This record gives sequence, C-alpha cells and structure tokens, in this order.
Amino acid sequence: MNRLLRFAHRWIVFAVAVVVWELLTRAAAHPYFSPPSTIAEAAVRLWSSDSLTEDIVPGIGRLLLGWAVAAVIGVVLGVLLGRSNTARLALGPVFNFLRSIPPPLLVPFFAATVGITRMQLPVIIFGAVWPVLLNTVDGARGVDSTKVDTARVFKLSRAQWLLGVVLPSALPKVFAGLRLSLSMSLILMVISELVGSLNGIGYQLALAKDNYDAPGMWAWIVLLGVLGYLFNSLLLLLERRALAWQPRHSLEARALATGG
Amino acid sequence: SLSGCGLLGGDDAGSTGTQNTGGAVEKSKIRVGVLPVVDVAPFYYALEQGYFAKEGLEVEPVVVASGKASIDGATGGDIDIAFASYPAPLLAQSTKTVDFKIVADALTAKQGHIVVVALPDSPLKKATDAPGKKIAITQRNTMTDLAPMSILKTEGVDYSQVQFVPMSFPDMIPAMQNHTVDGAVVVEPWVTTAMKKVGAVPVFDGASGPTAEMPMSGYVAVSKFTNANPKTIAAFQRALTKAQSEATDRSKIEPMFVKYAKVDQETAKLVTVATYSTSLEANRIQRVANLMQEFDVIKGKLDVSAMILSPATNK
Amino acid sequence: MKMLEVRGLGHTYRGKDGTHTAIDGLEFTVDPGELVCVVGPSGCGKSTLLRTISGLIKPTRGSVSLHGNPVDGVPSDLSVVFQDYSRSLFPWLSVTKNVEFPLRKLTRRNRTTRAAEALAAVGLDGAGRKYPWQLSGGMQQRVAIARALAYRPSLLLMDEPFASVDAQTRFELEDLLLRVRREQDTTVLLVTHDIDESVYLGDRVLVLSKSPATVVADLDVPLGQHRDQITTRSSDAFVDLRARVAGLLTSAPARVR
Amino acid sequence: MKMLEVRGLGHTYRGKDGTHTAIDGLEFTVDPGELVCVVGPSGCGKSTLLRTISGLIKPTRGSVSLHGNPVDGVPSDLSVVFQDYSRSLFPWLSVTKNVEFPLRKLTRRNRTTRAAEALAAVGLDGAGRKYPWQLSGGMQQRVAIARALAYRPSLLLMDEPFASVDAQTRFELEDLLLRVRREQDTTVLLVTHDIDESVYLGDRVLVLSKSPATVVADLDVPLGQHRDQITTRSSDAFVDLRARVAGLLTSAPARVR
Amino acid sequence: MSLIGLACFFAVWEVASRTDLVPGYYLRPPSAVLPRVVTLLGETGFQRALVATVLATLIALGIAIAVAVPAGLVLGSVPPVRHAVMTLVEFLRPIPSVALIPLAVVTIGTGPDTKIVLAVFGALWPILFNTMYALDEIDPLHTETARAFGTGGFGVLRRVALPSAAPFVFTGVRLSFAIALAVVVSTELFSGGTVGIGQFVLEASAGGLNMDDVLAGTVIAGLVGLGANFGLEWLHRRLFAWSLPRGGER
Ligand SMILES: Nc1ncnc2c1ncn2[C@@H]1O[C@H](COP(=O)(O)OP(=O)(O)OP(=O)(O)O)[C@@H](O)[C@H]1O
Ligand SMILES: Nc1ncnc2c1ncn2[C@@H]1O[C@H](COP(=O)(O)OP(=O)(O)OP(=O)(O)O)[C@@H](O)[C@H]1O
Ligand SMILES: [Mg+2]
Ligand SMILES: [Mg+2]
Repeated sequence: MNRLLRFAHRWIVFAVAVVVWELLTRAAAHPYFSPPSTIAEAAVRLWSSDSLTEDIVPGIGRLLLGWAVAAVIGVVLGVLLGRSNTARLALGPVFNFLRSIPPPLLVPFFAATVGITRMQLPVIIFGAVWPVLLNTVDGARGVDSTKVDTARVFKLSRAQWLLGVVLPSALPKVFAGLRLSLSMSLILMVISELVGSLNGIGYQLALAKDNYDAPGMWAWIVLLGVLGYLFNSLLLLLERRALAWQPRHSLEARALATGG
Repeated sequence: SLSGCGLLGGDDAGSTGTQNTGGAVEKSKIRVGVLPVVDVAPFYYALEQGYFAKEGLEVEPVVVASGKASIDGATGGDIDIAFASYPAPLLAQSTKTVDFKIVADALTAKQGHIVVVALPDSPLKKATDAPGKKIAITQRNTMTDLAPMSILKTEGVDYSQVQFVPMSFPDMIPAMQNHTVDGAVVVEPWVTTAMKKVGAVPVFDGASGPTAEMPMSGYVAVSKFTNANPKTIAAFQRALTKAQSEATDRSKIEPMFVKYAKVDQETAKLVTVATYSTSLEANRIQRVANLMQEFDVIKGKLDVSAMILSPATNK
Repeated sequence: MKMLEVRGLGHTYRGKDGTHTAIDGLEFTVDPGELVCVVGPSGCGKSTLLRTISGLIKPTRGSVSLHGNPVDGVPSDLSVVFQDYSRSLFPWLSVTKNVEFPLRKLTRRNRTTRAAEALAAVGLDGAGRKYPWQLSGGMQQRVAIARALAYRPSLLLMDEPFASVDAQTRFELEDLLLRVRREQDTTVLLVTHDIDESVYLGDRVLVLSKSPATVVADLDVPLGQHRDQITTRSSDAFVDLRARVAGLLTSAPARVR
Repeated sequence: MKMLEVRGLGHTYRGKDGTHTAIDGLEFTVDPGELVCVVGPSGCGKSTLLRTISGLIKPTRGSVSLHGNPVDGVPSDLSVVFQDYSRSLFPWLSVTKNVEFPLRKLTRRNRTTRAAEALAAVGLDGAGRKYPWQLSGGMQQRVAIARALAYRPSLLLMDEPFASVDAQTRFELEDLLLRVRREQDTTVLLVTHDIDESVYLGDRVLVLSKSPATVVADLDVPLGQHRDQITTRSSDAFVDLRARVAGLLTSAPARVR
Repeated sequence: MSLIGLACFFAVWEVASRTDLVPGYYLRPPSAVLPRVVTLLGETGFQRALVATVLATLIALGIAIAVAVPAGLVLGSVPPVRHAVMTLVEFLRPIPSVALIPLAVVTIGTGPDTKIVLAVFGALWPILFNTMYALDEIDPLHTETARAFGTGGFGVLRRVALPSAAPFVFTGVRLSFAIALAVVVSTELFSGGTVGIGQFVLEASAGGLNMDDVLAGTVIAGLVGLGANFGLEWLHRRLFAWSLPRGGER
C-alpha cells in the first residue's frame, strides 16, 4: 500500500502533464504538436526492432562510453585543478575558452582532425566533461580547512589524500555534475548525429523533422526522455550507495527533513 | 515582446525603401525569409534597386538557416513570404501540415549547377561506382540526394546502396580529402570551390537526363496570407520578376553573390549561373513533386497546380 | 639536543581589512619526553602557535626547530588533536576507519588492533562502527584523541583536548595521557584552559600573555613523574603552583564586562 | 505555572544499523527565572535533551511543555548556545551580522546597538567586522553566547557554553550570565562538565546517569541569589555540594581505561 | 601566467594547421584567424551581431537564474514536491534545445525570443541541480541554529539555505552561461532569422570556404565565454570570500 502511494506520488504530476498535453493538443490541432496518443502510435511504429539495432543501440553505446570517459577526465582534471593553483592558473583559461565554444561551431575542428563521420564520440566527451569538471573543481577546492590540516599533519600519502579526503568531500558535488553530464551526453549524442552520421536517434529525429512527420519527431523526443529518465535513475541508485555516509541519508535526517 | 529590442534583433538591418505609394497593397511591410545562397541574388538585386519600394512594399529580408526554417517561420506567421528549395514546401503540403501557395519561381538548374564531385584519387569515378560509396549531401530528401538518385536509377545503378552522409557544404571538402566520404553532391558556388580548392572532378552532373532543367527553388506563402493579401503578393511578384529577368546580365548579379551569398570575388567570376525563371509554371514544378513521389518521399499524389499563384491568375 | 626550539616566533594574519598579529617573539624550548602545558587568555594565539610548530602555517618571523632542524613543512612523526575536533573527523569514514586512516604504514591487522586499542583506551569500544555525526560532542573529541594516540607520534600537539568531556572522563583521559607519555616517551605540548589540569599534567607550564602572545612565565612543575588525581591535587606544591598560574593569568586586564 | 515541564521524556535515534536510546524517562520541571545546571557523563544525552526541549527533534516518548503548552515545533522566545559553536556560526556573515541574525524583528538601529552591547559584554568589541573563521575557538564561542544573549530570550538553553575559554574569561562570563538572568528574569538550562561551575551557577543541579540518561539527582543549591567567585567558591555549602555532585557522577562505572 | 595555457593552445593549433596534419585551407591557422578576429571586432555589422548574441545570452541567463534558483530551493528542501516533480524534470532534461527549434519557430517566431526561450530551457538545469545539491550539503547545525532562533521555513530558505548554497549555485551559473551561449549561437546557426554570431558564421560558411570568418566567429564565442567567466569568477571571489579555501595549501 505504502509502495503504491509512493509510486502514485512520483508519477502523478507526470501523468497530469501527459493528460493536459493530450487535451491541449487535441483542442489546438496544430500540425507540429501531436497528442500523446498519436505519439505513442508513432513510437510503436518507429522503435521497431530494426531501428533498435541500427539507431538506438549504437547511439546509446557511444553515449555511455562518451559519458564515462568524460566523467573520468572531469574528475581527474577537476581534482587536479581544484587542489593546484598552478594548474588552475595555467589550464583554467584554456578550459574556459574551449567550454564556451558552442558545440556546432566545433564541427570544423573535429572534421579536420578526427573526420566528420567519426566525430560523434569526441563531441560527446568534449561537451559532457564540463559539468563534472567544474563541479569537481568546486568540490575539491571546498575541502574543509580543518580536514586539510588533519590530512597534512598525519602525512597522508598522495593517494590517500586524493582518494580518501578530496574525492569524498567533493563527491556530492561530483554527482551533481555527473547527472548534468548524463543529460548533456544525450543531447550531444543527438547533436553529433545531425551531421556526418548515417544512423542514430539524432539522425532519425532530424529526418522525421524534415519530413514533417510530427508524431515521429515527438516519438524520438520521448525516447530521449525515457532514456534520460532510466539512466538518471540508475545513477541515483549509485549515488545513494556512494553517499550513504551522509547524514541526510540517515533515517533520522529524512524524518527531520520531511517535517516528521 | 523581447524582439522589440533593437540591439537584440538588429531589426533595422537592411530594411530599405520608404516610397510608399499608399493604400495600394494590403500589407506594405513584409518579411521575406531567405538563405545566403545564389538563388536569391535577384531578390537582393530588386531590393537594392528599389523595385519593391516602387511597388509600395517595404521588404525586410530575414536570413534563415535552411529552407525548413523558412517554412517553419511562414507556418508560424512570422515570415510572410519564404524562399525555399522546392522539396521542403512540397513535402509540407503533402503531409497537409499547412497549405502553401507558390508565389514565384527562383532558380532552375542547368548543367554544372548541381554536380556530384570526387577527388581524383577517389574510388568514385563514374556513376556506376556509386553503390556502396559514401557521398556527402546536405540533408536527406533534398535535391542533393533526389537528383543523383534519379539519375542513377535511370542508368540502372542500384541507388539504394549509396550511403548518403549529411553535412554542410564547407565540411564536404575536407571530408573528401581525409576520405571520410568518397564524393559529394555540391551546388554552385561549391562546385567551383571544390574544383578550385582541392582539385575535385565531376563524377556526373545532377541536372542532366531526368533532372535536366529541374526547378530548384521558389518563394512560397501560406494560403491564409495570400488570400488576405493578393495585392501584396502581386506587387512582390512584379518586382521580383523584373529583377529575375535582368539577372541574365552577369555584371548585375555577380556583385549580389559576393555581397549576400558571401562568395569570394574570384569564385564568383567562375560560377555557373543557372537560369533565373521569370514565369511560374505548374507543370515544371510538378516534376519536382513527381520526383519526390518516385522516391517515396511524398506519399500519394500531389497536384502542384493547385499551389500555383501565378501573376496571371492573381491579377 | 632539544626536541623543540622556538626562537623569536611571530605570526601576523593578513586579511583584506588589515592585519592581526597573533603571536610575537615567542621563545622557549622543549626537551624530548617532556610534557609542556600552555595556558593563556582566549584568543591570545595558542592555536596559532601549535599551527606554526606543526608546519601548517609558515610563521612570519622567527623559527621553529625540531631536533635542531628548522621546520619547513609538516614534520613527520607528529600528531595533532585540533581544537575544532568535530571538523577534523572525516564524516564519510566510520569511527574505526577514522582512527585507522593515518596508520597506512601498518599492516591491515596491526592497524585494526591499534585502532581498537586506542578506541578502548578512550572508552569508545562500542562506537567503532558509527559515523562521527552519530556521536556526542565529547565522544567525537575522544575519537580525535584516539586517532592521535594510535599514530604513536614522537611529538604530540593537543589543543584543549579535554574541553568537551565530563570531569570524570577528563581525569581518566589525563591519566591515560600521562601513562602513554611514560610508556612511549612522547613529547607533548598541550594547550588547556584548566589551570588545575595544566599543573597536574605538565612538567612545565608556559603562561602566555594576551594577544599578541609572548611568554609571560615558564614554570617548572616539581611534582615528580608519578601523579595521582587525589593526592597530587591536594598537595601543597600543586595548590601553590595553581595559585601562581592563576595569578599570572589574571594579571592580564579583564576584557569581559 | 511551571516554565518547563519534562515528563517521561525519551528519545531513540534510529540508524540503518540499529537504534540508540539516548535518553529515557526523564522527569523534571523548571520554574520561571530559575537557572538549572545539567551535568552528566559524556555521551549520556544532554545535548539530545536540549534538542528535544528546543523542539528541534521530536522525542520518541514523553512530552515537554512550556508554560503548560506541549512543545510542538520550535517555541518562540528561546535561544540556544550549541555545543558545536564553531559550526553554528554562519561563515558568510561577519561577527556583528551573526549576532544580529535573530534580531530581525527589531529596527535596524536597535539591532546594531543590541549586537554591539552583547559583543562588548563578552569582550569582543573589536571583532565585530571579522568573520567567524578569523577568530580563535574561544572567541567564536563567545560570539555564540553574545548572539544568544542579544536575543533576550525567556528561555535560554546552553550546551557547555564556556568550554573553550580560559579560566579568567570563564569566571567573567559566568558572572555575566548571572547578571543577565537577574536583570532579565531569564530561565536558563545550562549543560556543563565543570562541577564547580554547575554549583556556582545553578539554583539547582540536575545530575544525569550515563546513557540512556535518567535523572539521578535533582539538588537544590542553597547559595542564595548573590554569588561571588571568591567567597561563594570557598563557602562550606559550595564545597559540600561540589563533593556531592562529584560523588554522584563518579558512582557511575568508569569507562575509560 | 594565466595566458600561457591559452598561448600554448594557439601554438598547437598553429603548428597543426601549418603541417600536413590537417587541411590548412579549412582549419585556418591562428595567425590568419586572430587578425581577422581583430578586424571583425572593429566592424559595426559584426559588433551588432556580437551585442545581439551576448545580450540574448545574458537575458536567457537572467531568466534561468530567476526560475531555477527558487525552483531549486523548493525542490531541494521540500521532498514531497521534489518526488512529485522530478519524474517530469528528468524526462524533460535530456531533450536537446536544437530539436525544439522548429517548434519554437512556429510558435514564437524567428525573432530573438526563440533563441532566448530555448537558451533558458538549456541553461536551467545546471543552476537547478547545483542549487538542489548545495542544499543537501548545508550544515544541519546551521538550519538548526536558525530554527532555534525562531526563523520560519521561508526565513531558513532565504537567510540560511540561499547564502550557504550560493557559491555552488554560482558554479552552476558559470556552467549555464556557456550553455546559454551555445544554445543562442546554435539557434542562430540552425534557424537563423536574427542577427548574431551564429548567423554571421552561417552566412560566412554559405558561399565559399570562408574559414577565416567561421573560425574567427568561433574564437570570438570562446573569448566571450572566457570574458564572462573572468567576470563571474571575480564576482565569486568578491561575494563569497568566506567560502574560498583557507589555510592549508596542498
Ligand atoms: N544523530 C545521531 N544518530 C545516532 N545517534 C546519536 C545521534 N546523536 C547522538 N547520538 C547518540 O546519542 C547519545 C547521546 O548523545 P548526546 O549528544 O545527547 O550526548 P551528550 O550528553 O551531549 O554528550 P557530550 O557531553 O559528550 O556532548 C550518544 O551516545 C550518541 O552516540
Ligand atoms: N585565519 C585567521 N585570520 C585572521 N586572524 C586570525 C585567524 N586565525 C586566528 N586569528 C586571530 O589570531 C588570534 C589568535 O588566534 P588563536 O586561534 O591562535 O587563539 P587561541 O589562543 O587559540 O584562542 P582560544 O583559546 O580562544 O582558542 C585571534 O585574535 C584571532 O582573531
Ligand atoms: Mg585556540
Ligand atoms: Mg553534547
């Protein structure tokens, strides 16, 4: 019963939004805005086994690989930049410069170096690394000064210092970055498939758009939502394990927070 | 709305002509969606010469990124008259997304305007090599893939085996060079650029055989607008036609290429200038619809004549 | 050879809105195995002194030497109980893991025993698997003490280490410290506000002036090695010394109104 | 009418790895204007008691009433000096702003005077524009005291408020508290580890047992309203009571080895 | 010091486009691009584009902050609301702004409103998430202190949660600026219709291998972000001095 309630609590707003969308679109009958029921039909048609293997699976593979690489790079560089003033001074401006270049304008760079048909993975990595990087820098810089002193006094090894003190202190912020990066990877997967690609969700999305197939376009957008939701849920599970030590995850804190 | 802010929109950019003849047209201020391509050179010529102003029109060119964006703008009512490559409005019409009228023809391909090119060392040397090769195009379901497919089909080549890779024209050239594609379908001025810059050679012409003299692009408006503003449309048509007919004079049109399509001076001298049509004929544009139908882009039959709003019928 | 030599030590904190000289011209030495208590008014610079000795901050003037070598960076074989004990514990580690954390050079087995022993010594046998934030203030302070002791340093710096524990526990911890010092020959520098405690524990008591701190007095405590909470504290020498330290401290003008 | 009534109060912390009963079946009352000191072994549940009284945690058993009304949520007119004073100050506010924080119902002018007075009273006149982390431990603790006093609550809860200040300052702060209580008729519940302090300050001393805490003794302190650091502390009644409290506390089995 | 890194970056680029590694006519060397950057910045037409893009980005960022910070405070501190709304949020988040361009164009038009709306949609999330996570990291004792002094729920949000979350929210703002800029430029590039750096690049790449202009536009976008970041970091140091690392350098 409790479970059922919780489930209802989580999905009620979503369900209401879908119903409202259905009613609004039915009333407006705008050619670009399809009602959910029509989208669902298109979805069943489009996410067939064929496009599953040709468009969805390869894209997801690139997405997850790109995200993972971005996460590793982001955390490693973030810790480096967060704890070393020299590194921050030297590399900070380059990163802030690169970070600000809109991904579509980077196509010439990738096209000239890795080739336009092979640039999907680099584009994802390049775009998804920033939230992790910036948030990790923030977390790594924010290690409580008494804890820094404690670590110095006890002559912790480099590994202990980085893995045992800096990383755990930064971890909540790192997770905020990881979740942002994850959705960013999905978005970049789509963007990277708009040019130079022969398949993928982005390719199909662009095709549906160019063909004035509104339900089809919505179906691909919904697929992105579904994927984003799924990956995010998995990441949250991981986060809950990794941050189990936090007082906020204790039963006591949860009761407090909910006003109990 | 936010677009009221001049700094943001820069909406004073390029508006010309204030000689309003007064009351002659329903709507004197119109926004025309255009692309930075050679097809619209006469439009800009008309604008610069004040042909629109003489007709009592204050025309604001809105430079959009693609025919699709132009069509979207017209559908939303933000753009009054939209320039586009034909496939986009025909496709929109066929899906009953919106009811379009074609108000003017822009450009008709002639030999050398749309060409499949490749580098000399590419395995793509002639049309029959195409199956299994990667060929760069701008987008699926545009002239860049429909025209070559049609030609390949006529020559009995299995066009379904060609891998069409979408990308922008500038990216096609290094893509051919680093062998990520075997060839590219380019349209002027890119034909000239590709040959000049990297020594690309033509594989076959995209405007030959079944696609010879193919209409490439035109100006469209939604029927709601054309019904409400017949005089405006007529005035636009008159001004544009005047410019289109003068476009045979290279010296008049070349500066437009440089100024608005950002073609560099030397290339502009070399480009093949296609035909700027001065009339609007349903049966010619119907060829595009038929081509699209043939390759299953348009499902069912589309009667283009119902879409035509020729100056004659519009009088 | 002196264990610790402090010569003309001064430190000035610099901030955007001016500077603050916390200590100035401090001079003293500590012999190996000695236990020196530091007392002084609140805010006079005791914690600053400990920070400079441990190499955490670079003094602006003067020098600190350990075994005759000038301190540059954090010396090895040192442990500190910070005044801000609750912040010095790692919240993501259980109590046991917190105590084990600095013992990386030991084998896993030794580490576990060492930590368990230290926790038992401070009366926290049962709390090893809890997280620091599940403990009371006094218990957290004892975890910090256990961690410092488990490290078995040759120089132990303690900043008001018994401030948050009850009187009974305090006595026991004091005796624990004396015992550890005896058994391991640790040199200890301990900051305290409890005058009785400074006399009870110290071989010497260092009385600091108010900010910027200088050494007002350096008193020997002739109470011998073996001390006992009841007999020592009631001895005449103890009462005498206590009064002297208190007198030295109160001679500083009162600041609370 | 009693100011504070605690009836059968119990609290059990729940964690993933089991539960911990911190206090159990506490029973006592406090009259308006009374100053009650609470002593008890480290970790017995004193802070938990203060948290339940201030409505920050909901007790699992029993009830707390203020003026006869059961506490549900944080009562108004209450201020608290937390044991973990350094963490209870807001690092983004200057010292003055920290003290002004609770005074938002006052006019700007009154707020400034009130804060300046309170800071001066604890001897921190000069530190108002500094940030908490620029202060020494004892200074931070005094900021927390100043903040609680500036609020002029009718019920003041203090958790080891003088643990980090030197003996001299401590005496002065104790007298400050007595004076404030007298002038403003504040009811005070003060947790301390210093037995002398509990007797010197309290109208009553509440002795708690070790965890889970229950009331072991509730002693009246017949020292009258006016007390003095020297005469009161040397009076027989004082020495007697001190010994009694100490005896009650040590009777709990020792936990430190 | 801080410019050494950037100089190295341009040096690598220069060398790469001078050698045969990459096609030099396409990936033009900085020695050709940077002078173009300078001349462009002097042209009024381009200045107008630059101002339009930057202004649209700033407006979008402002709206995103105004929406995401309060939303983040509510979602971060009221679990029932968070549970109810997050499902929808997680669904919306991975939708690329680029995919919404046609929808925005038909409903909002080709004007600057479109790029602003899309940029807001893209820029919301970092601010929202960083606000929510910062709330989780607030020292519980800070909240308890405020509550003990009779501060109500809203007061705690405004006077404790907001200031202590602010530095991390600010990091979110720095992320969001780049995203807003990217969406604005991409919208200009993929939709056109308004002046801006994106449209400048669109036009430059339309007619020939005008790569000097394309790359100059790219470099300028990067410089805009770099400048904004300097400004934001300066603000961060001024506003949140209390949160900067102290003491132990390691
Ligand atoms: N958040 C918590 N979760 C679980 N257990 C807790 C928590 N807070 C306190 N405890 C436990 O409750 C008991 C009482 O804690 P409390 O802080 O009330 O003690 P105290 O009397 O104030 O001790 P001290 O004098 O050392 O401050 C301790 O054993 C502690 O481990
Ligand atoms: N980071 C800092 N920046 C500026 N001033 C500081 C800083 N840390 C300490 N101070 C100042 O230095 C002086 C000495 O501080 P310190 O912490 O050493 O005092 P203390 O003797 O340990 O006091 P207490 O007994 O209260 O802990 C104080 O006046 C304090 O305001
Ligand atoms: Mg100190
Ligand atoms: Mg406590």
